[in-house]
Amino acid sequence: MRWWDLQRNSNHTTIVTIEKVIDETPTVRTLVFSDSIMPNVLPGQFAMVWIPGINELPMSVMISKESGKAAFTVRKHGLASTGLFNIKVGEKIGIRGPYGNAFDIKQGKLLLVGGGTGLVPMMRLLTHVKSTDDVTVLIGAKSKDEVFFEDLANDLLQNNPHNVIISTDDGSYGEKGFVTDIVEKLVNESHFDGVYTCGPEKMMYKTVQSAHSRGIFVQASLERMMKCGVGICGSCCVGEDLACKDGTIFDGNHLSKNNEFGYFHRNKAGILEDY
Amino acid sequence: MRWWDLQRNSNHTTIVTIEKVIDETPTVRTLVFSDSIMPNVLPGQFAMVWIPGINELPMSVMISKESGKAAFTVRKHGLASTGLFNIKVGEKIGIRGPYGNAFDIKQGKLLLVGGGTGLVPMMRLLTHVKSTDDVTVLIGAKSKDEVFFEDLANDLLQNNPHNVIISTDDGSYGEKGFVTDIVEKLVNESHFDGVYTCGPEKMMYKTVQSAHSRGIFVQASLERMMKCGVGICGSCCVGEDLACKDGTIFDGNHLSKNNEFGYFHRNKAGILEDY
Amino acid sequence: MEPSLSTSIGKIELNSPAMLASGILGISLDVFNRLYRSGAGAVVSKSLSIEPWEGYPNPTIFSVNGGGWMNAVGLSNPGASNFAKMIEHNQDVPIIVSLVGSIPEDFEMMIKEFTNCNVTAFELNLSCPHVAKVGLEVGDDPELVKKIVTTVKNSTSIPAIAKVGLGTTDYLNTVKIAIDSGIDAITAINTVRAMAIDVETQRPILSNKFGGLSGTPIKPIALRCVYEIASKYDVPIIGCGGISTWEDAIEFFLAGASAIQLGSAIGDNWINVFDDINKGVLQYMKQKNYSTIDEMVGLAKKF
Amino acid sequence: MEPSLSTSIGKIELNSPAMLASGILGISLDVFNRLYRSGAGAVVSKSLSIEPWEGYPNPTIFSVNGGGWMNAVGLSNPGASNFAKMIEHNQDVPIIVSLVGSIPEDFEMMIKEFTNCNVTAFELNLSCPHVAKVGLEVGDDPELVKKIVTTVKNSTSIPAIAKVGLGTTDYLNTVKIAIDSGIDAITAINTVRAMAIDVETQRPILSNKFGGLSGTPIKPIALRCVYEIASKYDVPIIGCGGISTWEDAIEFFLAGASAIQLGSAIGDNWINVFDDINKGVLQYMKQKNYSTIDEMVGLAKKF
Ligand SMILES: Cc1cc2nc3c(=O)[nH]c(=O)nc-3n(C[C@H](O)[C@H](O)[C@H](O)COP(=O)(O)OP(=O)(O)OC[C@H]3O[C@@H](n4cnc5c(N)ncnc54)[C@H](O)[C@@H]3O)c2cc1C
Ligand SMILES: Cc1cc2nc3c(=O)[nH]c(=O)nc-3n(C[C@H](O)[C@H](O)[C@H](O)COP(=O)(O)OP(=O)(O)OC[C@H]3O[C@@H](n4cnc5c(N)ncnc54)[C@H](O)[C@@H]3O)c2cc1C
Ligand SMILES: Cc1cc2nc3c(=O)[nH]c(=O)nc-3n(C[C@H](O)[C@H](O)[C@H](O)COP(=O)(O)O)c2cc1C
Ligand SMILES: Cc1cc2nc3c(=O)[nH]c(=O)nc-3n(C[C@H](O)[C@H](O)[C@H](O)COP(=O)(O)O)c2cc1C
Ligand code: FES
Ligand code: FES
Repeated sequence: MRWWDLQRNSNHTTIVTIEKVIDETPTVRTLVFSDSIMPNVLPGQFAMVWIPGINELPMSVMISKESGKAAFTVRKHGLASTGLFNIKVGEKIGIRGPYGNAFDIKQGKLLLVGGGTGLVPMMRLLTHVKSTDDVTVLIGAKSKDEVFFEDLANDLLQNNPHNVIISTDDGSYGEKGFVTDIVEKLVNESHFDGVYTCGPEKMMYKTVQSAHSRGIFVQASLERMMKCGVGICGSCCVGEDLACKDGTIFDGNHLSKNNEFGYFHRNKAGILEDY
Repeated sequence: MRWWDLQRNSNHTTIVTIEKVIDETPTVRTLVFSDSIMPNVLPGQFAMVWIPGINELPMSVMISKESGKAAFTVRKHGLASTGLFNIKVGEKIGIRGPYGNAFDIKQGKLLLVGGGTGLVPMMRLLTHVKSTDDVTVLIGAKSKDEVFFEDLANDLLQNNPHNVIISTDDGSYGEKGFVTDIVEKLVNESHFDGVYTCGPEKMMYKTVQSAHSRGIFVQASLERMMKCGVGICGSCCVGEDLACKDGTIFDGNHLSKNNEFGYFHRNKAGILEDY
Repeated sequence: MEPSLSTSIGKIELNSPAMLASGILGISLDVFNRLYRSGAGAVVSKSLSIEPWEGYPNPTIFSVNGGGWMNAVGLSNPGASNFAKMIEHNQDVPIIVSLVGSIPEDFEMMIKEFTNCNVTAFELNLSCPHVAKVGLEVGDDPELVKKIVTTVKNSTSIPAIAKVGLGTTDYLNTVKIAIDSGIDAITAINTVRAMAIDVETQRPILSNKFGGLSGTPIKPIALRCVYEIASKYDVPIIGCGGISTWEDAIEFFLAGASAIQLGSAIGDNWINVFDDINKGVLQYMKQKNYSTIDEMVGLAKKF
Repeated sequence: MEPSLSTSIGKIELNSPAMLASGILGISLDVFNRLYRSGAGAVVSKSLSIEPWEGYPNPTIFSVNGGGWMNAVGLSNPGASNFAKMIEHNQDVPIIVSLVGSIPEDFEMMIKEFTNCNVTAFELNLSCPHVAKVGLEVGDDPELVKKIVTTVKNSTSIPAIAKVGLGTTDYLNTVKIAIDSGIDAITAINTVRAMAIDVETQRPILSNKFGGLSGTPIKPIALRCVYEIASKYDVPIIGCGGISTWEDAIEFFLAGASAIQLGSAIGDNWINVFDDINKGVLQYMKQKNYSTIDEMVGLAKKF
């Protein structure tokens, strides 16, 4: 009897084939694949994604409209993410996971704040809200051509009282200004039962501050350098927490006591660097 | 997830403590112990028994009257079996298994032919007969003080039509003569639906011949040098069969085509020797 | 076209790449025939010595919690001459005769015994991790390896394979010396020296205390050895160590092995493992469009 | 009387025998504190070099089908001086600082960085199986081992531990040289050089191709090393390799280890593994009537 005959070893790479590539913006693509496990991960969970010959990266697991499928939505950035960005239909990548905990989804009036590919876990979160929830989605981007998932968010919320707000730094689309200013405004104006955020750390930091200081339940999904994804290598530590294992999702209460959140992260050598 | 957390690894030694020692004859003892698996093995199955510091031997798993307990009935012979024979109450031995296949128990008129510790699997077989079965047990021994399990057999069969026959080579108890002569007589006199035998190979060989030549279903449990018990080392081979894995129980049909059964066995070096 | 499972390890040609490893079920011709019918490309005998050996007292084999097997059988074997007599009438089965000895003359003498036998190859066991004076003590001695291989090559025209393992010297050096002395192929690897202690009785479980670890735990180690040998030398390789599925077999081909040996997998999955692996390999070959095993051998080396 | 979990490894005194192995979660003081609170007797840092190292690109770690982990992190670390700064304010945690280098002067320089730190011991990593020029290439060079240990012992009064592993020479020889050069204790063993190939893409999975195998597969190998060292030399030993349960811990004590290190078990069972092992060991000690760990150390050697 061998246990790996009974179930897939989630810490060993499984190869999947990219079946569809969707251009979201000039620098962001969604790669769709079939798999038995990834379509059903919890909102907030991620996978380690192997781009053979290039690198292996943590990626939030994106939803797909087709059942039995999941996706990754990647922004091309450095060598590794550009490698993934360039994967073509029919090519293979490796995946392991899912890893990390999930958002604790409250009921009532919810606020989701996402920036860039931080929107990925937000989209999956939207598939878990109750139809009675009143959901505000706040999408931040630098400029108009970096906005994506607006239609998807509206689509997923079609049966809910909802509001999808876009803000761009340069005002080329939606509201002008930093997304965190809008967060501050929103939480000032009305009570939220839950605030969820994923994106650039400074954005998350301010969002958590705005909500937590008002006693609103808030959760952020942290991004850190991740090598193993399973709590072995230590590269993802944030204070005494390991982002991959204790998180990636932490609530405001916990984060407010963490001295590194919002200020420091560690580089590939493990050296603390300012954000 | 580790599979050995889920179930006991039957190929790894588990330590048990001897709780009771029963003297069956001056050279045969039954050692009783508690265990979660051994009390429920199938009739014919054996265990590898580790006598720490001495050796590890194949032993048929003996029944115990107490639930949750099993036993080994050992005849002191060479170093290893004498080591086991000398184990005292409170001392520990290691067991792994159960190994081997089980008797295919027919219904109707059954004949069990056992010699020496070959009676052990016969006793467990008796616990599996239907109350409508008419069971004859034939116990062979050299002399009176080597007879054991007679009372036990009668006891186990108290609700069956039954007959327990003892034969001793020297006639000091029961019928005088070789057990195989009585077998020949019995199968001549009446029809049996199944014949089962375990004991000295010459005895089994003749018993199988007597029954098989008359078209009677017959099974014998073969003893061979066993080192691994699991089909790795090859030391237990009988022709193309591995006694530990394909057997120990074979039926007359199969055995009648085997050129080694009844004539040869292999010693510890693997050399064929005459019986 | 149907892909073919046949493979050549240098001059050795087999119908299937999966053979029985030495020491597993390897003492009887009837069993060899059965394994051959079950899909084994060849069978390697138990390692034979000049005199019969009883081996160590039991316990000699058990499975390790967490995977794999531990053994210290102590090279029990009927002796070369008894074994040779037994396989005299072998016609069908490709038998590879494994030999142990401590001096070149041992090997020479034993090879003579097989003059009238149908033997596919000799495998020189230079790597048993738990028997003194033969096995690793030999493999770890470069001069001795050289002499043994030279003697063997001078004694017979039948191909000779050196079986290496992890000892106290660099096994790659042993491989090099064997190649330089004319060896035809390398089998890598033998079991890895290991131990288990029973916490209840507080004593080593094996009667010999130390034994060899085999099965799934050593697969990644064996695979790297095959890859290292294939990357460094141009010699046919037989991969051995923890192989139990067709994926494992493919990994070893990709690393550079032209054939594989199965030992512990038989304890885990019994002898249908040959057929299972053959079927899986064929399926893979179809899917990847290979017609011969050879096309796959060493493909992972380019990375 | 309640048995005590405290143990001494030569001059090193710990409250619990189970420590964190090097390279596991070992880069942040906050995490060290957390592990200490979870029951670790000490934490060993990631192996530090003079300069910060980024390590190899991913994939660097994955689990092997069949058990255990494979890694080729490439000794990524923030560098000795950054690390020293980080632990300057350490008060509570027994920290063992692991060091890698290729010449004696490397170690001397790094040790100086820790002058103002509360360091329990230095562990010299002579055995990383997948980084050239440091690790095993050092451990396999007897002259270098001698010079490094001598230099370290001359540089500091803090105890020094040599971490050995299976390389291309006899690790027992490395142990002997380390002892003769004044080492205070031995950690055995590091990961075992290994490899995995993905059959779909036909390439080695680790970016570095070769890596180190850790976890349950190597436990029987590590245990025999501890037993071999304990049988041959009179030196305090820290057992490491595949330990994940209290039974494993006891096996290592019986074989001759005074303490143990846990690495892969944290990947398998997370950090409560320290507490689980401590509790199990205590339970065993009660049942067998031991009051100290020391009473168990090496008991299996008498067989
Ligand atoms: C839990 C998690 C989920 C993520 N989900 C997504 C997603 O859905 N889509 C997406 O595009 N990106 C996602 N990322 C970020 C992604 O993993 C990469 O960090 C990013 O794509 C840049 O990688 P690069 O190597 O191309 O850039 P590089 O130029 O090599 O590095 C740029 C910076 O990216 C960060 N980085 C690089 N490698 C890693 C790594 N292995 N782990 C974490 N950070 C790293 C470092 O801060 C580095 O300085 C996620 C990260 C985490 C931790
Ligand atoms: C499946 C099976 C069930 C058995 N059940 C019982 C039982 O219930 N009670 C009992 O007393 N005996 C049983 N035996 C026999 C027992 O295993 C020993 O063979 C016997 O006790 C003599 O062992 P020894 O080592 O003391 O004698 P030795 O003097 O060492 O050997 C005497 C002969 O016993 C045989 N023998 C020794 N070791 C082994 C071994 N490891 N495997 C098989 N045969 C061996 C050999 O033929 C040997 O020549 C069984 C054997 C087998 C194969
Ligand atoms: C019980 C047993 C006995 C073995 N005897 C021998 C032997 O006699 N000669 C030899 O070269 N290898 C011997 N080996 C080693 C195997 O041939 C093989 O190299 C090793 O088990 C690794 O392969 P595996 O993981 O498939 O078992 C033996 C292995 C086992 C488990
Ligand atoms: C991801 C990872 C990184 C490691 N890094 C180091 C290291 O930097 N220095 C070192 O001496 N050992 C290192 N090791 C080896 C471990 O300390 C330990 O010796 C080995 O993993 C065996 O123990 P285990 O089976 O409990 O994991 C590392 C192991 C792993 C899995
Ligand atoms: S990524 Fe390795 S511990 Fe989190
Ligand atoms: S006892 Fe080993 S194969 Fe049967």
